[in-house]
Amino acid sequence: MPVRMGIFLCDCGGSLKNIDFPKVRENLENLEDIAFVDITHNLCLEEGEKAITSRILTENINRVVIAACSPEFRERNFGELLEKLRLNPGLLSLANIREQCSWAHEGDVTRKALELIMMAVGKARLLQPVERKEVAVNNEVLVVGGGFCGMKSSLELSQLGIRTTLVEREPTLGGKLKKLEGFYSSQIEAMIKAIEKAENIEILTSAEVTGVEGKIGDFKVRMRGTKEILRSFGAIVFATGYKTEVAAGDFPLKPGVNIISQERLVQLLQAPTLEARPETIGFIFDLSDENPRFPTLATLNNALAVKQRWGSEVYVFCKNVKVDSEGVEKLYREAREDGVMFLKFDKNPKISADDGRVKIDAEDTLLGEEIVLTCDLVVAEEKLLPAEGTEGLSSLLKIRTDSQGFYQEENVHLYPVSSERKGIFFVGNCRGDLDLGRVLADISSVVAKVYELLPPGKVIVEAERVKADPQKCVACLTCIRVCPHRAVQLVQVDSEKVVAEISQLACDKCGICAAICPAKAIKFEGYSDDQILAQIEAIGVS
Amino acid sequence: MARDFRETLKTKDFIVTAEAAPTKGSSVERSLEHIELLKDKVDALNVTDNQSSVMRYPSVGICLLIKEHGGEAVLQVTCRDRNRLAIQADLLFAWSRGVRNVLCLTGDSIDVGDHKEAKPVFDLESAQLIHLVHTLNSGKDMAGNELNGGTDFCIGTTATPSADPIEPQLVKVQKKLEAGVDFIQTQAVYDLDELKRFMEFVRKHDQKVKVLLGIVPVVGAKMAQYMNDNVPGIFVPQYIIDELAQAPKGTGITKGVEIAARLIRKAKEEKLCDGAHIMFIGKEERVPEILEAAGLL
Amino acid sequence: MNGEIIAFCCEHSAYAAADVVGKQGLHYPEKLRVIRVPCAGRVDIIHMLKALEEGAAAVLVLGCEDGLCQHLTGNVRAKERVKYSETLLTEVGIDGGRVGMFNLAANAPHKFIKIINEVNDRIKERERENDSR
Amino acid sequence: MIVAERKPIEEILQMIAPYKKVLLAGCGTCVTICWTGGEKEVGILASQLRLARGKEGDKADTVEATVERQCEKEMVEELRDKVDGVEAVLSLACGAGIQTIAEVFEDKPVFPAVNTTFLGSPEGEGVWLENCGACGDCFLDRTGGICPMVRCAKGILNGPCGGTRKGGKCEIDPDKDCGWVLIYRRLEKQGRLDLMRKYYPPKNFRVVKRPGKMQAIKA
Repeated sequence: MPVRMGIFLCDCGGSLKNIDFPKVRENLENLEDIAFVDITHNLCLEEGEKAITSRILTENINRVVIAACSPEFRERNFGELLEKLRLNPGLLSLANIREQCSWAHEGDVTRKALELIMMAVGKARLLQPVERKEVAVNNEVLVVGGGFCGMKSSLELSQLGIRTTLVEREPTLGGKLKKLEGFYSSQIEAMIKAIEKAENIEILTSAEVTGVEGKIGDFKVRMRGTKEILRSFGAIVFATGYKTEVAAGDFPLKPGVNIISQERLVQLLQAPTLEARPETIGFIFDLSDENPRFPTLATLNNALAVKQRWGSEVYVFCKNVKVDSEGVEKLYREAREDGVMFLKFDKNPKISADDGRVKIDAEDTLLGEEIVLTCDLVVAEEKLLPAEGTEGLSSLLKIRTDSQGFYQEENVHLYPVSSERKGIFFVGNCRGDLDLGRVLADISSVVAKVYELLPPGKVIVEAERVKADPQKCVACLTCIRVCPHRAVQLVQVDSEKVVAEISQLACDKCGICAAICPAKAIKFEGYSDDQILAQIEAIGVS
Repeated sequence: MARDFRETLKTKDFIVTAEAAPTKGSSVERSLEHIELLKDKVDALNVTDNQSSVMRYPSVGICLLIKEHGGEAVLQVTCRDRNRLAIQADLLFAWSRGVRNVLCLTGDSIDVGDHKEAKPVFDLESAQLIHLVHTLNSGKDMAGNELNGGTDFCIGTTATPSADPIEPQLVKVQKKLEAGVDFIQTQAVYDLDELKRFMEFVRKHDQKVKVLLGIVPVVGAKMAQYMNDNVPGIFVPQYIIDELAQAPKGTGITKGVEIAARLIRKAKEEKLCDGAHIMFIGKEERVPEILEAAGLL
Repeated sequence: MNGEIIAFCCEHSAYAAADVVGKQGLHYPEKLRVIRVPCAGRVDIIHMLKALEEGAAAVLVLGCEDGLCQHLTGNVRAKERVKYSETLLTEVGIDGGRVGMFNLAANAPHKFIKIINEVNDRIKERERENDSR
Repeated sequence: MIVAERKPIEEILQMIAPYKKVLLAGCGTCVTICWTGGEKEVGILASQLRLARGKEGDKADTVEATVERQCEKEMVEELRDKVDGVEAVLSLACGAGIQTIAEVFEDKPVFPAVNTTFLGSPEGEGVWLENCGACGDCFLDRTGGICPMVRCAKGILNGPCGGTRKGGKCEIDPDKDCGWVLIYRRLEKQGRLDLMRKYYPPKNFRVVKRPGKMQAIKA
C-alpha cells in the first residue's frame, strides 16, 4: 500500500512563537505522499483529540506524524488514540519541536523545526505496524527464601489473589529474625501461622532451587527437596537473605569460648539453663568502617536482651552507632536507659587474652581516657555477607552480582527490586545491607511490579517489535550472548532451520542485539537501521 | 686430545660440559678463543643450533672447529628449521666429519627469535628426533632405506625439571628415556630439591642415563626477572633474585659465578646428579672461574 | 547536511536531559540534531559513519552514566563502538575526534549543554585551522 | 568454522584504487558468524571506503551484497547482475569464497578484503579460538579431543616442549594455554594418561595430496 501520511503540527496554544507554522506547512504540503498538514493548537486537550480523530476517520491515512512537545508527555496517549481509531500505533512518528527546538533556542527556528519534522517524516515512511496480541502467561509466583522478607512478600502477593509458592532451604520457615530475641521472633511466629493458613500459598521446606530456564510468564524451575520438582512460574522473587560472619580479618583473636558471634549469643540466651552467668560482657563493632545496618540492629537488640535477662554489665565498644534504620534509635535509647554502656573509640581497641577472660584496651574519645576492661564474654563484630549459595544461584540465573557478591547493583533504572531479567526480582538483604524499613519498601515494590508485569488474565504484548528474521539469521548466537535481559533463545523453524527468537515478554527493547547482529537479521521496528538512516538523510535537506 | 664423550659418560664421576654459542656472522675468532680456553677444562663443548631462534653460524661448523682443535663436541640439533630430510642429511655429514655426539631438542619457537616471519618446520620433535638418530645408528634412514655407511652417535636430550606443571614434562621425559638416550642435560635449575625429585623420576625409568645439571649463571636481579618473563623454561627463584639484588653494584657477575659454583659444588658433593652443563651465554670466558670456584679444575 | 552535530540520545538519559534544557529555557547550538534511541547500545557503527558521509561535522552517542545503563551493557558497548568508529576514521585519515561518546543522567541539562558546546567549539577550531591552511 | 580478519584498510584501498565502482560481496556463513564478512561488516567497509575516497575527492561508488555461501557457484551466480554493473569485486569471504566468485566471474578482477586465518570456534562473545589445522590425519582420539597440531604453538606430538611457562602457559604467549598441558589435564581427568605416554612416530604429511581434492562416494 502506498504511503499516505497525515501531519499534525501543534503550536502549543500559540505559544511557540519562534516557529512560523504556516511556512512549515507550506514546505511540507508539497511532498508527494502527504495527505494533509494540519496546524492545531492544543493536541494535548480534548479539542486536539477531536481534530486528530475527525481527520483520521475521513482521510484514510496510513502514517501519522505529530510535531509537538517531547514524546515524554503524549506519545503513549497518541498511540492509544490511534489504536482506538484502528490505526496501528507503530505507524506514528513524533517530532519534538517544543523542548528540543522552540524552547531550546532563541530567535526564529522555523528551519530547524521543519527539519525535525522532515526527519520524523523520513522515519514515518518506513514504519510498519507492530501487531499486538494477547499471550497466556502463568501468574503463579515463586518466592525463594522463607525468612521475614520472603514470607511477607508471599503474604502480600497472596492477598492480591496471586498464587504463590514459598520455598525454603531449611526445614522450617522463619529465617534470621526468628533467631533474634524478643519482639521480632514473636512477629515471625505470627507470620508463619498466617502463611500456613493462606489458601493460595504453597510451602516447600527443605527444598532448594537447582535450575531456572525459560522467561517471564513461563520460568521452568527445578527444585530439589525430598524429591525433584519441575514447575512453571510466571515470576520469581528471591528473598534469600544474607549471612553474617565474625569479621575475622579485623579481629585479633580467634572466636572461641570467650569470643562469640551474635548467633551463639542468642543460643546462650535461649538455653534453658546457663552454666555460669557472665558478669561482664563486651560487644565490639565498627572495627572495620563498614558498619552494616543489620548487625547494628542485632547488637543493640541483643545487648538489651542480655541486660534484661542476665543483668550483666554490658559494654558496647563502637565508633559510631548507625541509627538511621527504623526503630534503631529507639532501641539505642532503651539500651542506654537500661544501663548498657556505650564506649566510643577512634583507634581500634587492643584485644588480648587474659587468663581465660578477654581484655579490651580502648581509648574512649568522649572521656578522653584509656579504658581497660576484662570481660567474661566478648561478642564480636560481624560482617554482612551474601547468603550461602548466592554465587551459584547468580550464575544459574545469569544475573550479575555487585562487588561484594550481593544481587543487584544500584542501577537507577532497576532500583530497587528489579533485575536485568524481567520477572526475576530480588528483595531484602540478598541485595545488600538494608534495614527493616527498606526491606518493607522492597516488599511493597515487588508486589506492585509483579502485579504490573503479570496482571490476572492474559497479557498484551507487541508481537514483533524486535524480531530476528529467520531467513537472514545464521544462528551465530551473538544476540543470545549479548542480550542483557536473556530474552533470546534458539528455536527450530519449519522443523529444520535453527534460528534466534526474541521473547517479546522478556525483551526490554534496548536494541543491543539489532546493533550487533553480524547478519543484520534483527529488526527493531521504530528504530530499525533504515529508519535511523532515513532521519540522518533528512537532515539538512530542507 | 679430548676423550670420547661416550667413554667419559661411562667412566667419569662428575661430568662437566659447557655451552658454546656460535656467533652471528662468518667470523669465528671469538668461538676459537672460547674453544682454546675451555676444550681442556671441560669434557665436551656443546654447540647450540640457532639458539633462541636467532640465526647464527651453524652448530655443525663450530663442532668441526672444536674437533680440529682437539676438543670434544656435542652437536645440538633442533627440529625448528629443518624437516626430516635435512636433519638426516646434516647428521650424516656431521658423523662423516668426526662429530660423535648429538643433543636432540625440539627447539624454541620462531616467535622468540629474530626471524619471526619464518615458517616454523617442526616436522619432528625431540622424542621423534631421538628415534631418528637411533635409526641412522642402525644403518637405515627413516624411510627404511639401507645407508651406505650409517652413524653411531652418542645421544643426549634435554629436560625442564622446574616446569610448572611438571607432570606433562615428565611424560615427555619418560618417552625420551624409552627411546634411549645416553645423557640428559637439564634446563637451568636453581632449586636443587627440584633436581632431586627429577632424578628420582629418571632413575625409576632408567638407571644408566647420565643427568647433567643445567647451570645458567644469573648476573643481576633485573636479568633474572627478565629471564623469568622471557626465556622459555627458566624459573629463577625469588631467593636468588634477592641475593643478587643485595649484591653491591658492579659485582653482579661475581655473585652470579658464586651462586653457580655453589649449586655445582652441592650437586657434586651430595651426588645429586652425574655432572653439570654450564651455559654462560656471552660470558664464556668466565666459565673457568665457575669451574674453579666449584672445585672442578 | 551542512556541518550539523548529530547526537544519538538514549531516551532514558540524554534525550530527557535535552528536554530539560528546553524546559528550563537553556540553550545549545542550533545545529544540534537529536536522534532518539532506546539505548546507546542501539547505535551501530554504520549509523555514525553514514552520518559523517552525509556531511555531519560531528556524531555523538550520549548514554547513561557508567554502571547505570538501564540495559546494563548498552552504554559500554556504545563506547566500544564509538572507539572502533574512531579507529575506522583515523585509518583513512579522517579526524577520529569527530565521533564521541559521553555519559550523562536525565537530570543533567548543564552537562548536556557543556558537551554540545565543547564539541561545537572543537568544530569551529577545526574549521579555523582548515581555513588558515 | 572458518575464521577471518579484515585486511588493513590501506591494502584494500590500494587494491581497488583503479576502480570507480566496486561490489562488496559478503558471505552469510562463517565470516558472518566471526563478525568479519557478513552484511553488517560489508556495510561498514563500504562506508569506510566511501569516506576514504570521498576525502580524496575521488568518490567511490559501492554496491553491497551478501550471499548465503560464497563458496557455492550457484549462490554466487545470484550476484551476476550486480557484478555486471561494477568494475571490480571486493570479497569479504574466506579464501574459498573469494576463489569461487573469481571463478564464476572470470573476467572481473576480484580482490580479498579479508585474510582467512584459521578454523576455530567461539570461545566467548567476540573471541574465536583456533582448534583445527585441517591436517587430514585426525589425532584427537589420542589427545582427549584437544588438537596438539594447533593448540600447541609448535604443533608437536609426544608431549610439551621444554618452554612451557609457569601455570602451563605457552612459551610464546603467557595469555595462551600450553596445548599439551590441556591434553594432560583432560586425559588425567578421564584416567587415560596411558594415551599420552605412548610414543607417536612422525606425522604423515602426505595424507592430503596438495592440491587437496575429495571425491565423495556417489550414491
